[in-house]
Amino acid sequence: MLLIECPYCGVRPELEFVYGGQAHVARPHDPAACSDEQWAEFLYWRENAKGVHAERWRHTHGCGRFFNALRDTTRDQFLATYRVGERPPAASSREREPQP
Amino acid sequence: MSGDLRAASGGRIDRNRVLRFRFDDREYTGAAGDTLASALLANGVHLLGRSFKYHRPRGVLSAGADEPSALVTVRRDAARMTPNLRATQVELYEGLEAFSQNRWPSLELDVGAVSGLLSPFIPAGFYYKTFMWPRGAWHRLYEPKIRAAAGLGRAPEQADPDIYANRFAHCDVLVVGAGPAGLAAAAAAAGSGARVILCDEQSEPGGSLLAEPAAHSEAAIAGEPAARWLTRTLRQLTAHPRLTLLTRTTAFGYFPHNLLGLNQRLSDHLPRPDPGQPRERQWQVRAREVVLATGALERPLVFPGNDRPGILLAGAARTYLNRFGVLPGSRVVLVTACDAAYQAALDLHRAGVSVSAIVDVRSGAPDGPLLEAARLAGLPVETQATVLGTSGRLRVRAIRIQKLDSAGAPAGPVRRIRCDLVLMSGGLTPSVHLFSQSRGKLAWDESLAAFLPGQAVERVRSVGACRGVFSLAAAVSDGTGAGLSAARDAGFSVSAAIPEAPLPESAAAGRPGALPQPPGVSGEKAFVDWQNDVTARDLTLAAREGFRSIEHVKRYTTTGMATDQGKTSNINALAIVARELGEAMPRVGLTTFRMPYTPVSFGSFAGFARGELFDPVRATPMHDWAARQGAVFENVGLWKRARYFPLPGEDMHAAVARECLAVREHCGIFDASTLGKIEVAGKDAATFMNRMYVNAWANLAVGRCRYGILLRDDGFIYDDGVVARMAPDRFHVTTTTGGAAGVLALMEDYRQTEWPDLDVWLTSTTEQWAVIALQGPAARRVLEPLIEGLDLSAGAMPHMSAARGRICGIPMLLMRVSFTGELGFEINVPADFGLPVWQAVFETGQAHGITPYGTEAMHVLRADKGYIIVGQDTDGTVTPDDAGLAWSIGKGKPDFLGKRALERPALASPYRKQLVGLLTRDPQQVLEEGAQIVPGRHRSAPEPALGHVTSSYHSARLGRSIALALVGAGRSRIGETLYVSMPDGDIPVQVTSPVFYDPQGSRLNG
Amino acid sequence: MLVAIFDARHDLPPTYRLCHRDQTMQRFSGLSLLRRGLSGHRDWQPQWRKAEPKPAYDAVIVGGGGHGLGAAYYLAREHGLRSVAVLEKGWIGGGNTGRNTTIIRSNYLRDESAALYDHALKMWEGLSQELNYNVMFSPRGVMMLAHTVHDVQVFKRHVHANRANGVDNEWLTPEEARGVCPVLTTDGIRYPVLGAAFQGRGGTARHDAVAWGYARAADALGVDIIENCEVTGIRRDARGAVQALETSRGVIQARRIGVCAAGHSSVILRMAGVRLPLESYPLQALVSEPVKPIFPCVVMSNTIHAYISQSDKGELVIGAGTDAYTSYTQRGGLHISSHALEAICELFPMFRRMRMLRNWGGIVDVSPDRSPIIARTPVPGLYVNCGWGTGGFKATPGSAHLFAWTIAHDRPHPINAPFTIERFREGRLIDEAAAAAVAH
Amino acid sequence: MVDLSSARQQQVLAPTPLLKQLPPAARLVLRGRSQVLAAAADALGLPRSETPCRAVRSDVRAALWLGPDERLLLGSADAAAEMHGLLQRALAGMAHSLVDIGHGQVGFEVSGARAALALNTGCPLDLDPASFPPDMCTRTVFAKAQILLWRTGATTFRLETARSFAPYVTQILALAGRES
Repeated sequence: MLLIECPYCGVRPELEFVYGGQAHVARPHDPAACSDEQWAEFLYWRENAKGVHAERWRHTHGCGRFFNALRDTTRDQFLATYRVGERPPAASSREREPQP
Repeated sequence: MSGDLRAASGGRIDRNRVLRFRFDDREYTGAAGDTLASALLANGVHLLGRSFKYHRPRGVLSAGADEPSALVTVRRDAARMTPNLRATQVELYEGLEAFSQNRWPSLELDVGAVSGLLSPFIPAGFYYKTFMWPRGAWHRLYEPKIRAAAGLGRAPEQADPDIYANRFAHCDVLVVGAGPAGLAAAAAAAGSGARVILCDEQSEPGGSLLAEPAAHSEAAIAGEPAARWLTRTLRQLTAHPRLTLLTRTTAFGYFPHNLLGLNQRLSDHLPRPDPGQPRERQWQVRAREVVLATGALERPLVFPGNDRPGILLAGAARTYLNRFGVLPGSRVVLVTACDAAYQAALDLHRAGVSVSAIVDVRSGAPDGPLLEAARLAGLPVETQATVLGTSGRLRVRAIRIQKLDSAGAPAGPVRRIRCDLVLMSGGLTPSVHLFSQSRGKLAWDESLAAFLPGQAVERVRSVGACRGVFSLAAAVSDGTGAGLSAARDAGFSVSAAIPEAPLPESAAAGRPGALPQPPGVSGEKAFVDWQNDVTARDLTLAAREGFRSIEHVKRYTTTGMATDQGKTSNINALAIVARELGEAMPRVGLTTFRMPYTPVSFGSFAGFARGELFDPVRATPMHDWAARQGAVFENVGLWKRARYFPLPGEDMHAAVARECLAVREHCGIFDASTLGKIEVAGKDAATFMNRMYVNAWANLAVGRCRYGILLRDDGFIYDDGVVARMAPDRFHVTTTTGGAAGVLALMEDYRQTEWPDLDVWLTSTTEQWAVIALQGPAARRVLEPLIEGLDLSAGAMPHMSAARGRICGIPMLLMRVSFTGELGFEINVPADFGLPVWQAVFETGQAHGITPYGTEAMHVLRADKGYIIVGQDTDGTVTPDDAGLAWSIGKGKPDFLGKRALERPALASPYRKQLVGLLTRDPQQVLEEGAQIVPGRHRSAPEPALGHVTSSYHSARLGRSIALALVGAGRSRIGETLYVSMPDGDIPVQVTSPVFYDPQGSRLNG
Repeated sequence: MLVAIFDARHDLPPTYRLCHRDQTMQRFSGLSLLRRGLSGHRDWQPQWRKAEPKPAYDAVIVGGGGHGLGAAYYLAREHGLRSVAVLEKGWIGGGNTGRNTTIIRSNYLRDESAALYDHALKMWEGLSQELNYNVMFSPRGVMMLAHTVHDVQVFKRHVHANRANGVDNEWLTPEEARGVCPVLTTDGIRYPVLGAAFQGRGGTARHDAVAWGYARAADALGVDIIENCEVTGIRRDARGAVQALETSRGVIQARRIGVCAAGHSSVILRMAGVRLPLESYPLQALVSEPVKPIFPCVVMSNTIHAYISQSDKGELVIGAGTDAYTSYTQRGGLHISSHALEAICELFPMFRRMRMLRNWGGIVDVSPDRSPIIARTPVPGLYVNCGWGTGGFKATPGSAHLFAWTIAHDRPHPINAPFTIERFREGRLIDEAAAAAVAH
Repeated sequence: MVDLSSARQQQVLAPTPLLKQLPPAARLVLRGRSQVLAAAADALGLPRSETPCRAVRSDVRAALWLGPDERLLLGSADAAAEMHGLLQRALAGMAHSLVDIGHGQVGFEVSGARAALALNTGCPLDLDPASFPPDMCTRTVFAKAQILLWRTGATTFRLETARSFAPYVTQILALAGRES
């Protein structure tokens, strides 16, 4: 059970969160203009990064907000969490370990 | 028999509290403070069990969690049987009843021991090489025999009545292990003001200090005798209000982000536990800083015949003597590869046990204060020697030793020494289990011949023996330093100077691997893994057969895979394989340490989640009324829903038929409260709904309802439900019962992440409203007298309209909707008023034949009309057009969830499976749901089915069976005859429209 | 035991040619055990050579699990490829092959899936003899419990669909289910058991033996099994076709590369510029301490997430679910194991006093429709076998066999033809997830 | 007609020193942007606050921060209509969502020296006053239920849960309360 820092509520246990998959997979603005390949890409293709992964979480059993996180999938350590609409912090940002 | 092998005094037992207990149906006595193992040893019982594979007689090897051999079943009553407990950890209580395992007919005379005779032919992995003929015989012939021979104790056969508790906890510093280092760490951290949890697996804190003699101990901490230091430190610790000391509590797992799982055993040591209190409690502790003070385990020596009862680890013998006051033998031979074990011989000597020999197996000329003390005490020390074997059937009787020459090879005469106790020590292995579980790197230390904690990943420190700091004073200093620095790192100001961390010590390095044997002699088995009966020869065989990674060796030979998880065997196995391969030990690898440290009961993981508390039972406000009416309930998600309301003597079929007819002819009342309800509000609510649902919402008038369909962006139906527009900026959205949470989450996702600019908000009102569906031609007549301020006439309140009003004086949201095809209303009242309003409606309805109906009748009634149930008539691969619902899609909408996906080639194909009706020729024949539909009756080979039956019922109103089905290009087949394939023959069916009843909808609009 | 060891068919010589090629393999049998037992087991050969990488191979398989080793075996055995290597970054069988709960069944819903898994199941039935290695295939029956009316509908649909496809799967009443598994509790629990789908041909096998058996048999056909060899890059020629692999042990030329890297498939394929619709999740399993036989079959409950059987050694083998998030750490959360044990204790309340002995994690590569990909990739010469999610072990022989066929012919076998990457673009999903959310 | 007088007093459990059910309450969920939340606070006579996970209260009302755009407004049951009216007037013309969930949730008071310990049977949060001080409020989980937890005093918590989850939550709390 991970510890996750909600950008609104602070550090909380994973039990309060729902994982939301890869972050920054924007729904195309004009779906009708998409090819089948582009739509399939949006629906199904994911980075599945081994290493730093930008991903979405929702603090479902908390403030209810979706937010984004950078997590190292080889160690399950969070590097940063940030609000929807914000740009991911630079990859060089110092690693932070959540505190209970 | 009484405990005659008890020293006259000493130890931490209470000789005045005599406890009676039974082992294998014989009665014995022990003392308060004993373990089962110590009490049996005090009674001279060394034979405690039989080994897994060869059924060798086995005794006690250790005195703690590392015990591989002395496994017993403890029985409190028929439902409270616990197999495979280590006798070394079972605390004695009055009336304890224990049994040995894996033997028949008795422990002394075990027929299974015949497998020992076959041992030349059943080496490691033998089962991979045989039992293959004839084909299929493995499962029928060989496997049952192997399975019967395998396994240790018997699983309990009755439901466990005990309670298990759970607790989440947080602390600044968690200290695992209450030995000297852990106690010092906890005291230092608590003294700095930190919130500390200190846990230890034993019944009392003290760790290795408990094995020190209370009287004349050489052990001292800063000049203070160890026993006094322990008492004083404990007093100091228990005075700290922010320190929690947990005994009988094993830290079994180290999880990401400094979460540790602790298993606290609350009642297994009690003679008569309160059945209302938990047996165990699982703690999930989140710690800012962790200090591991988990100590070290003594390694056995690998020599022929090293497994007989009466052969113990040297440290264990000290524990039995000094902690439990037990004399484990009368003539002892100590075989050692390290200095520390000499203390065992000295202690036994002082207790009056005759020390026949100390056999030091190290090469070179060992020296040190303990060796000196042994010489001074006149104990016979044989250096540079090896052990060739032992004898004695159920108890060791003698040991054979031989000197080593300068090259380290056995040479010279063989000496046989009579004894009834052999102690051995191959050195100490630091317990790095939890550190390794935390994903910290382990570093091989050649001088210690051990893996030590290296680079940490979590916020964790190791102190004392678990990082190779064995000597008492150094371990205490190490603990103090770690406790202080942990408190500091957790944010507390630390005034005391943090002592420098001591370096690991190589004094206890010992000698991993097998003792040297004369060449060419194929003597007795030299065991590495006691419980799984893995010998040194098995390991060399595995290496010879090409298993070179230690993980392969482990899996091929099963070494280290017994219930002790290789605590005593892993390092010896690694050394033997490394030697065989000519590789350095760390090159061969180290097997991964896996959770749990010692076995943990399933019940403690399950906690209170059992029966009614396994999952929340969600009940509607009208649930108890339905129960009183004799309703049969079904589980739908977490909800309990009334499935049907049988009258006395009715089965489901009869009840459902009666309920259906009542709705069609009079009036039925149905509890629809479980449907999900979401308030979508804000000035952009209509825009939001337009983007989410396939339907057109902009043109829906206030006070009107529409059947909404929600797709996911893959184009398949996700949910459906009636949506009422309550205001220009407000929609009351209903969802399926099972889909409520998912729909809300999906909506929030798009609202927050795709369209954050929209002024729209969502609030679940599922539980705010009790929903009473009143359906049938008499519905309006039943309702009218109860309503204030609303005109229910068809003109004022047509089908698919909604209005606020009052019922029984209660504010209400009334929707005229129907899932039955009849005139119908859904009365939404605040939940607390659900039951009284329901009762009022029911009472008023008596004059109109009102009948409660359940979900089963609801399903039949909607199937009459061809209305789909999402999840039954759809399966996540059905589009609106497949379901015949293309009409619901808002024309000219630029976009909605799933719109683009519907244009993909496979989703636009005319050959897709489409929802149709099926009618059997025999009107009384009800098709089976899930049955496959095929085009022709006579088929030579299996061919792909055209589709399957999704819903099938006997329709009471139609007086015949009806079915819905998904059939390839189904709508183009209407009128055709197809076949439903059944094991006993195909059933011809006619493809029809899915609407069987009132296709014009005149009843609905009445 | 005596009877058991000295089984029939001693008549073959101790070594024999597995096929008409290359090397001889020490034959395993009761007699060979007996013979070598008398001489102290001194002359057993390594079960597979510790091969050093050669500069070039006709085909290279990346990934030394059951699927990869098996593919190499069938390439050599059935397609006559003379020069084949398997590259494994660690030790063979150390990934999901050695970490799963070994459930084998073929009662999948979709026609395509049923054909694929039943192809595998039929191969399991003769695999020990094929490989001369006892993989302990034990068709003790797999029972899938229905707890809700919806479950009943779904599983009955499976039963009917399977029968149409010639796959055995029968419906059991709760009483019949207890007859198969006497320790099962069907009533008085939060979600009573309303029935079960039962595949009698399903069962379990010994996972390590599958890897070792394929390795030994492939080795005997000349396949180089190269352990501790990590692939770090894929080289392509001017027209984009694969040319060579860069590895921790040097560059290895190969015109045909098959990737069987499970949770790491995305990582390997990305080296050739191919992206996959996969996500890798942690999956945990655990065993109890061993006890005498008490559990005769395999029981699965998808509704309350319990998967259990008893190993030949006596351990209760229990599958847990995946964690919610993608990860390559091979470990999951405590709450995931707890959830699995809650379900086990609910169905089998006598096991509450049983104790967890060992818990471990693997990395499973999950596709959007929970069906695998066994296909060519857009890169000529590069083939992939992935997306098995939580259920790949059961398919091992079939998957390996079809993958070898696909590599050898540069086109899919009819059975795996639907299992392409392109199906996700076209919307031709083989959706086992939507149908029943059946894992394992 | 029906007697509704007792409808709102239904108890799911008998009070114990640890746990008692609170009387029915007015509960409104207000969602909107900052200015809406501020205007609502003004209208209800509550201090404006955007501090996450904190409740503000007056003698008769309270506003609990549920999320950046979401407040739970509590009052006595008989003041529901009045609160609703005040807010509707104050928020007229401003985009917002105001939804009555007064019957959808049930409130409990968990109190006493063992309150935090009992809650930690199912709630994974650190309930030490340093981490969870008085006036802190948050949605969280209690075993398999979602709850809203508000520390109203040093050893007193208000726990709210959806009405159908109340028996589950209270049964587990009762079990925890019996632990010695």
